[in-house]
Amino acid sequence: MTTLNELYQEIILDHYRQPRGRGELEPPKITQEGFNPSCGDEVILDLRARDGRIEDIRFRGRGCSISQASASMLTEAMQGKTLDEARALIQQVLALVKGEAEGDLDTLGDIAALAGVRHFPVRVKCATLAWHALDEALEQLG
Amino acid sequence: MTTLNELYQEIILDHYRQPRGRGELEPPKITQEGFNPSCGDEVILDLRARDGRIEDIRFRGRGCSISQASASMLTEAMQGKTLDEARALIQQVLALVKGEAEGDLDTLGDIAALAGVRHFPVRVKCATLAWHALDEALEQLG
Amino acid sequence: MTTTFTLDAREIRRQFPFFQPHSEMRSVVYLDNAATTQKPYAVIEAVSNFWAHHNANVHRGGHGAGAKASELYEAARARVAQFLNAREPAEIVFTRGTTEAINLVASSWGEAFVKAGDEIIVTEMEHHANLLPWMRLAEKQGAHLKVWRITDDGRLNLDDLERLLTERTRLVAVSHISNVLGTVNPVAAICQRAHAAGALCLVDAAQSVAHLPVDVRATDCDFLAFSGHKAYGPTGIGVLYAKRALLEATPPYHVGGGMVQIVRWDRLVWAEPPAKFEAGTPPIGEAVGLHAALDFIDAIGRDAIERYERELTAYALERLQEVPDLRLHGPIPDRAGIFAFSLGEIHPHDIATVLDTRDVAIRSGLHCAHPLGERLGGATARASLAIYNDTQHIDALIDALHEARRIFGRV
Amino acid sequence: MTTTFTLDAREIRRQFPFFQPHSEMRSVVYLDNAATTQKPYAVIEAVSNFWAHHNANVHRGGHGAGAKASELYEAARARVAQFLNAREPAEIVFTRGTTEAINLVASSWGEAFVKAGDEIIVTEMEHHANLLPWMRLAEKQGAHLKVWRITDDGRLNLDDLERLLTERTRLVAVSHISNVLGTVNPVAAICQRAHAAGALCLVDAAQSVAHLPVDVRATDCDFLAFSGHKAYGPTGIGVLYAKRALLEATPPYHVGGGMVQIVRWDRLVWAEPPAKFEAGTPPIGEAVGLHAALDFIDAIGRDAIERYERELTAYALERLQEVPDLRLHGPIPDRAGIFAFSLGEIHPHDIATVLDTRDVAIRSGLHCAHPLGERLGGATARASLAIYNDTQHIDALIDALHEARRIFGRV
Ligand SMILES: Cc1ncc(COP(=O)(O)O)c(C=O)c1O
Ligand SMILES: Cc1ncc(COP(=O)(O)O)c(C=O)c1O
Repeated sequence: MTTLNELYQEIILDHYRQPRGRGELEPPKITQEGFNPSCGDEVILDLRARDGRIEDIRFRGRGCSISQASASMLTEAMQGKTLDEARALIQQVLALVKGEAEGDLDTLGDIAALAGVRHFPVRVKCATLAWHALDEALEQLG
Repeated sequence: MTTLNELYQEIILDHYRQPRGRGELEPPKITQEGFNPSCGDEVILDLRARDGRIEDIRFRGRGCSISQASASMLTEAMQGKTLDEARALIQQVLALVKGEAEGDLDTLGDIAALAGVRHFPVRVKCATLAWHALDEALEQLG
Repeated sequence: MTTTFTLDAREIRRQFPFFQPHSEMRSVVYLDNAATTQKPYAVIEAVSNFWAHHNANVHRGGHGAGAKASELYEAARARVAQFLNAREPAEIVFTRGTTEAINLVASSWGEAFVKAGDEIIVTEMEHHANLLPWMRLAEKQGAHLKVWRITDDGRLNLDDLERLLTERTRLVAVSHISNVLGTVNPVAAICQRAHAAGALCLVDAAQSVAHLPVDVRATDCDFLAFSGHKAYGPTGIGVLYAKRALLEATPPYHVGGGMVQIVRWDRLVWAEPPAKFEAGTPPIGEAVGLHAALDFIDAIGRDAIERYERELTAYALERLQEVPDLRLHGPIPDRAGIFAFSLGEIHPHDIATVLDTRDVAIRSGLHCAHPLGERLGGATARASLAIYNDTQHIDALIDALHEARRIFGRV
Repeated sequence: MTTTFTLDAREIRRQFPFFQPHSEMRSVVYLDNAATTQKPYAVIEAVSNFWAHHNANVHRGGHGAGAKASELYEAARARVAQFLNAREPAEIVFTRGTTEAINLVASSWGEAFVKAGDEIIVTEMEHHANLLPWMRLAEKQGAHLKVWRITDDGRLNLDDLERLLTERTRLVAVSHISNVLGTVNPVAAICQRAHAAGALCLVDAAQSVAHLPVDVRATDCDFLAFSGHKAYGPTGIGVLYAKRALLEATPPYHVGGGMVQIVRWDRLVWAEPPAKFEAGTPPIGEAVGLHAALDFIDAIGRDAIERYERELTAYALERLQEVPDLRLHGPIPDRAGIFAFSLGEIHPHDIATVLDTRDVAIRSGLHCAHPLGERLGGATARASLAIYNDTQHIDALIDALHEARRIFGRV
């Protein structure tokens, strides 16, 4: 597999073409924007939490295949997660795209495809945009 | 003659130790200050002109041997000169210290000793301080 | 396609370590020249040589080494003055780059001369460097920022300028060449209209000095700024040209050593320009490098550079138009060698990454010109030329664009 | 005289082209290190190597070369943070030098946080770089500049500071080492007193970073500034350290590309620090050079440097005191290796020239500290040490001073 094919795996392009979790939530919700000024990538997360769990999560935005596919995967993976599970997953993904991943990738499902980003330092910001935004949103939840 | 002896010729040290033309004039007069901020050299010229001639000229100030000797020589040389002669002499001296002198140095008298400065680029400003000040003073005379 | 070229870029590349067989970069097709150019040996060696053999601080006399460093620094200033056809070296102020030069003007000249209710005109195509300083100044002073919109093909219309200019207009700020659209703006005509209305004109020449002759007297601009690193020189140095009388009237910017004559607790007397605007130890080694860079440019000749880059631009335009779904921004065909484009629905970031894996270096994003980016519909991919590029580089770009279309075919 | 030295300066000199047999400068006894230091091969080569092999612009992604340049640039920032023992790289802002760093603080922090009636304390020994920005700020804001006078032996007395500090004091600006007197100021104690009074403290470390360990956390200073070129690095780069919270609260300085997140005609959102303070293309090659310079320093070790320079200073003090009519300014014996002196009635400019003809490079004048110069009675001659100097250099200085006395004997 060339590094380019590893970056643009079919599963990534699929999430890019047919994003899951695209949309907005009705209030009550937490909204968090992620923005990459140099390229204009934008991800806006809408999040509703209840009883220490993510009840629903959606994203809007525009940007490259990596940032949008990554946001799509995030919404899919986060549905129903406890806040602690969510935080742990964020850390796992951040490590993954920087090539510092340890442990079992199989549990990650589609998200494991983001590992291809590790060969492309300039794209790490794209892949992590949504995840950093979620991290900030969770901080609002305390 | 080493370049150092050429710079610090006996005649220069003599003007430094026993400056001619040191002092102030009573008004009416033109006063012009010359100042070198990096080393603190200072020359203040007092000048009285009448009928297109320099009637009297004095200097005050403090600074290195070159700047003070040069001012001393200036006052000596300028007494009684017409304004045109003064301007011509200024140009001749500026050329001399930059090593661009042409023609007969003998007519310059003591001033010819300033030629030693041409080997010391960092000292050219010292040697020309009084002469630039006089140049500006003459501009005030129109 | 048969184009004849008036210059052999391979010859030029020999002068650059970047393109040598032993270089880690030798295989890179470098088309990001609007961001920064590569550096010829002559520049790198001039700087190394300065550090090794002539290094000293300037202006604060005492010893021969210091005198030599001062001489080299002032020779660089004189060289820039000659390069721009300024009246005298004192019209040249060394800064860190274009950004600092324009900040200097907006802060020091602007806060002294732009009052509440006054107007400043900027164009819609400006880089942030020639935009944010004016936005901030307008807000600080209560002045109005008026935006000179571009036409749909990315040009400026002089009639629009006439409608914007009023007796309250203090300054028109315009780039000579747009860093996105490649538009070459008619700066002499703009200065003339500005002057007729009693306004000054600042030209951002960051994208032009290395690519065509720039003559501040013929243009009659009041201020002009450029960066060394976009003109084959080092980072850390740029130039502000300003008419002497303006420099005299403008208060200092940074304050500190070297820009002051007398400092007493109760009294300050500034030095004369340009020293007045160069507080602290200046970029000495960088000035020496810039000097060498200007020598490099003039050794080829700015007319020759302009001609060759025009030929290569024509070739690039033709080949880019072959790529299906490629939408090129900016005027055609009359433009400089900067090509911002989009490719179907493929995001520019993805284009750049595909190209990068094929060793074609371009840039993607908003190119520090967000308002223009909004107007163009978001991020774009951008390829930009310099004197060492040739048709092979364009061909590699085109091949890689086809590859991107293959990968993202179904997007 | 028998002194034992803990370091062999000849070994160090081998690392500098300036001191090599083929150098045009080889015979120069360079004692003007407070103005600027010479550059080791490692620094010159790191910079050349960057230009030749890694040159690209930073931060504005798109290709691998740009990613590499960004990596090197941020690695330099991390290295500076570690060198100063900052909490994180984001506390390090790259500037052109000390002067720009202090101007940044005075303009951006100062105009936001210093109000009419507030007070700023500067010491009488400050360099213009740490004086003029505060004079200007005080005038602009209607604040009061209070001068912390020095003692007759060139020290600062902490009790005097206590008397100056009030609840209106916003900042104390002080140099770590005086560039004229060689005084090493007790900056940690000064910061502590300032903080106790509710004021901040800025340390001008231009003369200290290359000569003794500087630790911003141990000192607990709020701002600290230094220049690369006085620490074996290139010109065109300097550092502002500031506590994170201060950088966040402080408005931007230069505005332009790279320091902004969102630019709409009606809305600006700044980037986070340190990017917020680094508008435009930064000094990239220079940052790489500074990184190498800090590596050079730490390879010798700052404790070892401090110790050796203290030994050499002791030797120099002893030998200077042998010269009849020599009057040394500043504290004795506890001081750094910077020696400002006068010699009978011989003007410092004349001293420097005599020394220059004997290839001893020192400086004469007011050393960009005019108020201090007035206090000392005018211009002085100044010799200043670095790690490559040794007793031979001091001996050459002393011989040349005797020569100056012979020439000007009867003055
Ligand atoms: C104590 C001190 N502060 C500030 C400066 C200014 O440094 P720079 O000229 O590199 O900005 C100097 C050097 O001249 C200095 O000695
Ligand atoms: C048109 C234009 N103006 C200004 C700049 C800013 O130049 P610098 O980053 O060298 O200050 C650039 C380059 O980025 C530019 O393209």
